[in-house]
Amino acid sequence: MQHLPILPILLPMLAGVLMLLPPLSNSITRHRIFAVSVTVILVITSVLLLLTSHQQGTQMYILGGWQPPFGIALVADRLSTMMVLLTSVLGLGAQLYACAGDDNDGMYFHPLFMFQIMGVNGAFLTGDIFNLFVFFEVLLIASYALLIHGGSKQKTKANVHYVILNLVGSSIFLFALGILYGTIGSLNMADMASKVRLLGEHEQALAKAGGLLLLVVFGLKAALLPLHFWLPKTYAAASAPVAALFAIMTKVGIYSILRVHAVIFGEDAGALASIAIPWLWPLSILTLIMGAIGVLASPNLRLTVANLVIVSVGTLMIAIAMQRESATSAALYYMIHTTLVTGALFLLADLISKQRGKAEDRYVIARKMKHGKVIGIAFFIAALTVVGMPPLSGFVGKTLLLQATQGMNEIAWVWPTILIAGLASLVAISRAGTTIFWRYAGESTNDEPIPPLKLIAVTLLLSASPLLVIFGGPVTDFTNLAAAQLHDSAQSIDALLPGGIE
Amino acid sequence: MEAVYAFCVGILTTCGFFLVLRGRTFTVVIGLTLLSYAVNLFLFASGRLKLDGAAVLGQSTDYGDPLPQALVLTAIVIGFAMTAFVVILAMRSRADQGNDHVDGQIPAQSTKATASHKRNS
Amino acid sequence: MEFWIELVVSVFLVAGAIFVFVGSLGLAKLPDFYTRLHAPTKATTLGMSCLLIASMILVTYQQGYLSLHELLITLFLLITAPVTAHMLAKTAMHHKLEVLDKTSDKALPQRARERMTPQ
Amino acid sequence: MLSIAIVIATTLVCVSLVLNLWRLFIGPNRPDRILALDTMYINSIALIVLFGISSGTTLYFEAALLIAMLGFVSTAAMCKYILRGDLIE
Amino acid sequence: MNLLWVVLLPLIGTLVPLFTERFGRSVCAFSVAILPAWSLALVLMYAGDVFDGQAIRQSIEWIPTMGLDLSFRLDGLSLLFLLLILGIGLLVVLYARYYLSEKDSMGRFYAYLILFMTAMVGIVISNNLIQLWMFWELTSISSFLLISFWSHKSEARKGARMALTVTGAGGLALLAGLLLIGNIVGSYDLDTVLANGDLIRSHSIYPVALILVLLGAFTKSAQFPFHFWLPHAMSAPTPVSAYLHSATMVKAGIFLMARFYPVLAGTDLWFMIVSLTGLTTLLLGAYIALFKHDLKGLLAYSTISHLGLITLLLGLNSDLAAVAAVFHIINHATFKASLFMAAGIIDHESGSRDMRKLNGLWKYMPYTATLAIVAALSMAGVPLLNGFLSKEMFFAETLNQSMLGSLSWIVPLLATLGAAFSVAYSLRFIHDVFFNGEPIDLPKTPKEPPRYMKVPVEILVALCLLVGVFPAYVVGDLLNVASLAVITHDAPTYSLAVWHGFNIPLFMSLAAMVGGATIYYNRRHLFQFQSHFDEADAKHIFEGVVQSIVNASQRMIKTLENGSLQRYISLLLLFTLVMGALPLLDLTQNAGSRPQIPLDGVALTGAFLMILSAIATVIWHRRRFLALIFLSVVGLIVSLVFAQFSAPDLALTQLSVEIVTIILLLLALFFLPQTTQKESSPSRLSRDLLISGLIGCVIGTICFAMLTTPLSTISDFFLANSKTGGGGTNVVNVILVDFRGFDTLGEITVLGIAALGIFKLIAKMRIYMPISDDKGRAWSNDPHPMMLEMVSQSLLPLALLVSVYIFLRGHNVPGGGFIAGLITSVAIIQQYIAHGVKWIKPRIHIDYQWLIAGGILIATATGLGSWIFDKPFLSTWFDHFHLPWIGEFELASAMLFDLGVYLTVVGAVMLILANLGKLTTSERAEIKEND
Amino acid sequence: MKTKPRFRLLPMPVHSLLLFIVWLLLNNTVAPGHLVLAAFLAIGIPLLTAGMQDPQPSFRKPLLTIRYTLIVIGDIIVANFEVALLVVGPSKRLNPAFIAVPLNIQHELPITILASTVSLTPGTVSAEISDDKKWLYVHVLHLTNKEALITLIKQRYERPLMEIFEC
Ligand code: NA
Ligand code: NA
Repeated sequence: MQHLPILPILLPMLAGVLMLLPPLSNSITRHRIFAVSVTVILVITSVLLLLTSHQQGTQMYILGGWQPPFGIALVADRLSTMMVLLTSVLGLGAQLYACAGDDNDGMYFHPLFMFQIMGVNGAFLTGDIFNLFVFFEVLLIASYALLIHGGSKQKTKANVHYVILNLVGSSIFLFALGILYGTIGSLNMADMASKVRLLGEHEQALAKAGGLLLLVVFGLKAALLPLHFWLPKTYAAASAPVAALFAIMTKVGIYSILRVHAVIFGEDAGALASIAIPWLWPLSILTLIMGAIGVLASPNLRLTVANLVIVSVGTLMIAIAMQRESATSAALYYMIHTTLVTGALFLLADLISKQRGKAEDRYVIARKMKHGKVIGIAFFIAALTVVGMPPLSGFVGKTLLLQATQGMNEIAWVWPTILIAGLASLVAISRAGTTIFWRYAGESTNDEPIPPLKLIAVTLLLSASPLLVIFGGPVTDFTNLAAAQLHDSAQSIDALLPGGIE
Repeated sequence: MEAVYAFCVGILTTCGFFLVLRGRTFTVVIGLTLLSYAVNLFLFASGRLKLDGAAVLGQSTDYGDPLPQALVLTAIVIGFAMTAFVVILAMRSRADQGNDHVDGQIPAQSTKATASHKRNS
Repeated sequence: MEFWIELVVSVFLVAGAIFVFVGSLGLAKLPDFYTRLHAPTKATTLGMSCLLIASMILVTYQQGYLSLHELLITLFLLITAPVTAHMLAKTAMHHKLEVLDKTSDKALPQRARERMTPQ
Repeated sequence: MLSIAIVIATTLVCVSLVLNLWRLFIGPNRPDRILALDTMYINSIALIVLFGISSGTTLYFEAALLIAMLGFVSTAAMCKYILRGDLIE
Repeated sequence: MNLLWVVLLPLIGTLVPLFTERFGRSVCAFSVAILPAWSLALVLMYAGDVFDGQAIRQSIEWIPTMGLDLSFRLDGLSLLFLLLILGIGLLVVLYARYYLSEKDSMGRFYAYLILFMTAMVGIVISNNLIQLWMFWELTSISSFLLISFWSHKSEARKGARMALTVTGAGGLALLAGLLLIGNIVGSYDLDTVLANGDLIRSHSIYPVALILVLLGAFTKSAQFPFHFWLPHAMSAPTPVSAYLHSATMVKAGIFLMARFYPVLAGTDLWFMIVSLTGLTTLLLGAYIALFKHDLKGLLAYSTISHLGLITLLLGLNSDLAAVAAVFHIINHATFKASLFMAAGIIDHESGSRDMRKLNGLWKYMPYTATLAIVAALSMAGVPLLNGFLSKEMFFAETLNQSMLGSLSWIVPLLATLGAAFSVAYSLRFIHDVFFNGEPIDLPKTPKEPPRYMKVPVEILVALCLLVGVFPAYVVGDLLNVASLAVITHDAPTYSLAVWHGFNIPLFMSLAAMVGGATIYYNRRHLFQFQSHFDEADAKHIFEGVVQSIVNASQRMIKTLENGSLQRYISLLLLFTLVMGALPLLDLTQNAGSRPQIPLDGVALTGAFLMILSAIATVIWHRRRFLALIFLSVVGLIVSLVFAQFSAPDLALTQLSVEIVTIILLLLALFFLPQTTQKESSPSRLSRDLLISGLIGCVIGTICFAMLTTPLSTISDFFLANSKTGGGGTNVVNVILVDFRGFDTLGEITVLGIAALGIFKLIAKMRIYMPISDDKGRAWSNDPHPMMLEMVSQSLLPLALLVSVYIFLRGHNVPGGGFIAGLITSVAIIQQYIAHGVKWIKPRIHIDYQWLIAGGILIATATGLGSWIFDKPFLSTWFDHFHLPWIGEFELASAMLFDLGVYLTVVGAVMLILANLGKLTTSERAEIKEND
Repeated sequence: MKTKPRFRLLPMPVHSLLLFIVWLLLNNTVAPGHLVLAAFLAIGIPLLTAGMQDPQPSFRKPLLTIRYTLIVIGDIIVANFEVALLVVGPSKRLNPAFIAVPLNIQHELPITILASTVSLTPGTVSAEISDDKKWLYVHVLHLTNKEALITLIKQRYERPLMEIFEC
């Protein structure tokens, strides 16, 4: 059990590697069985890790036995373990869906999928900022490769934009890391947090530039305005299971902002406290607005969902900008909800596409869907969740967030934006749903049944929504504690430097 | 020395970003490569410059900071992997779209711009 | 350091550097590609050899053991330089680069280009 | 004396490098430029060897060896590119 | 938790019809009724306590963080509404059994209907603001499903969407309002809120909260100007209309105002907004209703008008008015539900709802006609019917207000006018349908409906009569307790009697009757007058507005997200520039206190070469091969820089990566255009130059500031522990394979994944292979120059030897697995270049994919090995051994790790380059993918 | 022509020797440990790469080989001085030329060695070898006597090579 914190990284990695070797390498069936088993184990591991860190406190994993701040340490606190569990569950859903056939549209789907999960989990767990960069690259390169899975002009085109932008982003990441190491002299995030408040004036200005450049980098990953342009087309072009998995990608950016700007440049960082916040406020609100406009403008379901991702990014960023425990807690709840439901929606969009012939998922009149009822019910649930209608999870997340704003001056901006964006989503989604499911000309020609695996996958992801409401009490208790842990610098810094330095 | 070093980093950054802003995949790749040079030099600089101080024990008395070197090494390798991918992606894009513009199509204005250039020259 | 050793090393160093320089000078000033091709391929081999010999002597003297590994670089250069020159000449002929007017038998490169016999 | 020799040698090599760059700039043809680049590789070896001598360390020997090996590959590849377009066929 | 069951039973009931549908329509309808009836029984069990003046409360904690509890409260107001919702609901269930045709999915219909019932029940018994809101939104959702029940009809879809949008928007406003109230009070518990009326009314945020809550109420209750959605919701099946628009959905808004009456009412603001809105709605609805030819349209606007009436009453800030409002809620529910049902019967039996076609139905369905006429007379406010009683009270209250100061006399006048119109449209309903000649072109010959379809109407009409004649006995108690819940203290004396003597309200009633009759008699003139106005169809306007918003969004997105990567990058860079530059403004001077290294000639030359080459790359970037050459110069200088500043490992790595990159770029360039056309305008070029130049300045400045600032880092630890803890003297290498081995593991994984991804890219590639170079020259006829072949062959063993050398020494002096791997790869690539794929294929039998996987596996396994010794992942082990004659040597687990690195690098580079090379040959990677 | 014998353990003996020496050179040592390692690599690497070698005539005359090497080294030194003077001097004096040297050796490796030798020695660069391997095209920096040069190349370099490779 002592090795539990590293398993969410090692398991998918080894699984990915083993699938490249015989006897697994040449059979898609073996890939499927193996990959799904590993992901199930991963989910179990993540649950165990979450429980361990929840009950026994933050778990540190000191790689190579080199104590922080010198070596690399994994930090499994409530926040990171929650994100890991979220990734695993989302991964399982996407993977099950893929196993119904999409994984065979190209090579290496399952290994790449595993590597992607490895990268994401690594980014969540690491306590070292350069290691964070490395895991960013792991998840990025895997996403580049996954994005072209299935192959089409659109995919190639979207990938060119996605890859180039992210390469520029990675360069900026390295510039920022150079600055931070060059001023703070350390890479362990807890250690950096403890040192950043002691910097001299000269170093402060530099470190500030470094911190703000990181905001650019993470903002790009998170799709924060004006760096969000890549997202809609990229997500819309990706094959369904990949797009579903990508739902976690923006969250990595958000998570990193949370880690870096709430811990290193948190409220206790002296002159460098909260450097990103003045920027986050307007940008997050604008992101939300942009996302809502995008949702209204989308001509097909995939783009709608992609723009809903931007909406969720804006919402989450607003919560982060608030810099208070209640807001962070709300953000965490919202993050679980939005990740799973957008994942499910990407899968649904694909199911719908495949039922409607040439019309795919565009909002135009088409032939009647053969399995409209089943898909319709799933879509209805997902739609309610995503626009924040009760009794599903969206409303809890949104309400928590609105509640967290109370007493702040920004309420005058935040509430209208969030509420109106919600209305825009409602309008767009209701138009989308009524057109797709209720407007048709002629009967279905498609007799292909929906693979049960695909329905299971969608159900798995969607079931999170009611569960999050029914067990809203325990879940919010957990997110409250996670947020408290994150905002408590004594816990998140000093506790992670055993023996301390100096 | 530091000033010259920083100046070079600045120039490389400028050239890299300028090329990244161009419209053709290959040029962008060249720009990214230049940029990665700038990045690596910059990251290396975070350990400060040191002459005759290779971080090999017993070879000198005053060592340079080995950590940024290790970081740069990692960055170089990752950069190489990324460059490799983007180069092939550029080829794939050309194969799929029939042109090598980053947007997959040659924008209408630019053909006009070319025409006007031709007329001018 | 013993004067003689220092002297020998210095001579080798300067000689080597001069050859290196001459190679590059030839590259810069000779009139056509084929003539330019001669300069670096030759001068640099000897130039490099001199420098490496200087290094060998010096290291051997300073470290107290026979240091011959510099020979390896020379070996590599000697093996590869002619191929490089050959490949470059091929490209030049392939591109039908202009040959200095007074070159005799200007027709030969055309034959060589196609790897045919001279007539 | 040695230090003077090193300075002279280094200067000559540096001038050589600048001359190479000159050729690189003026070309006029691709083979000229490849040739200039190849010469630059070799002059860099010279520079590294001189650098090793002046700083009294053998740590840079491998760098010189590597340039010798890899520079050749690079030049050969470029020539092959001009001749056949396709490097690996 | 019995109150929970009041909600839970119908909620479970939602699923019942889905299962019982198959057993036939009657069974289905009956089974559907069971659970709501049970729920109603539960409510009635509590009725006694409620009539005693108690409010019953029950609650379970749910999500404490958001103040959401499962919390129920049964007081008079709730009781009244529950009786209406469940009672009328059950009648509607019965009615719908006969209304729905065989084609309609009965299970689905009942499921939606009961879901809706659940939502309404939830609203009225919630004792928690957020819970209340949950159920509130649930009514919007379920009504959306009900309205769009016939989803194949365009107007059903549009009507449903409109209702959803308007009520949804109102719901969001309500949420905000409720949250504000909760924030003022510090609790979302309704009891607490209701006990803090003064606190709320005196709070500075009260106006905002009030307006938000009222927005919710007004949209739901179709108050002007949000009334437009209601008539379009009539595309729902008539049972739905009967239910939603008489007793439930639209009353939810009224309920909300009544519920919050104790905390929100009583201020001038409340008075102004609520009463004026009510008055306007009352008049507007009554007026428009007269002109509707559709039966349900008439009833819909009538509903709007009556809702306006109730709103107006609630707005008057008087206890008696509130009582009147509550009373009218009951009355309206009964007569309007029966009218809708009657309209449904007419529609069902005659096939039309158009009053221009429907004439003289008295002859065909006298019984139904009688029921409908009684209900319509109640709507008109004719004495001895319940509508008369509450209208009397209403008239009395209009006289008893001073809302418009000295102009207040207008209000009773307008009220009378509204009532007159109400009489007129009621008359029209009676005369135009049941008399007025013979039917015109009806699809069916009208007849009486099935027996049990009339039962619900009978019951409701009977209620109208009973209440109308014996008000005090029938509803007196209920009205009392309900009013108590609204005004929170005992109601002032009022008299529920048919006859109050000759007074002004009676006169007003008479005036309304006469006026109404006159209006109806002269309707032709009015119709003619009205026909001058184009009838604005709210549906079209609404759809038009939504469409134009969508169009505007699309234009905006198209302009912003124009698909130009260059724009996206520019934005990214501008953002970067701002982020990087602003902090520098705080920097008073660039140079820090760290002593600088003096400049020397070599460095200057290097800088000169690097800068010029970089600029040359830019200048000649359109001539791609040339750019590539200059790029390699820059790369070469960069490695020299690393060498100069004491980083031999970096120099080696940079060099080897450089070469492989160049080869890769050359391989790719073959398939790409050799030159780029001039396509950027000068202004564009200067803009880009400005952006990149500024960023260059920022980065350069930061770099200089950083270089000149003293720094102490964690690196002393590495220097101190490299030999003793990591077993190597090359600290950089020890960091890579030991201190930060995890980074390296990630790094080789990246490399491996990149290779897989590239293989994926290549496998599907359809490439265009130029037959001549960019100048049109045919390719040389010598694919494999002999000299190159010979020399490459002989160099291979030598190169491998060198890579072994570099590999083995890495831990102690510059070198290591990565560089060794690259050297090996380059040596093999050189063979590919020299000999071609055909020659290599039979000679190398390595699956590069396995090499990658094996490499990563070895490296990981090395890390896992430490688990055996109960140490964390990647803990290294090393020891020195002594063998006789051979001497001392060191073995370290780090070397195994490095071997993994080596294999991965070779595998990855070869997988990429070899497969790329093979593209043009018959050996190209098998296309396993379906294109 | 005789292709070299295929020993199972030592497929490329010359290479093995070279590798053994080079390893020791690289490490600047003759320590026993390195001798073992060198031997191991000298055997191991050729075993790995033997497949990657085209069959070639093998060296027969080690002494002759050494002599040939020394001659070439001497010529390289001389050549460099000559060329240096030509380069430094005015370009007008140059008298460049292309010549075609007829070849007698027909095997790839010896031809390669010959061509390399020509390139490394006085004022000549091997530009191309004809497809039938019967002509070596050489560019001469400063040609004074064409026939003499051809004879020189054939006598001084080609003949010893033919002897060495016995072909
Ligand atoms: Na090829
Ligand atoms: Na009529």
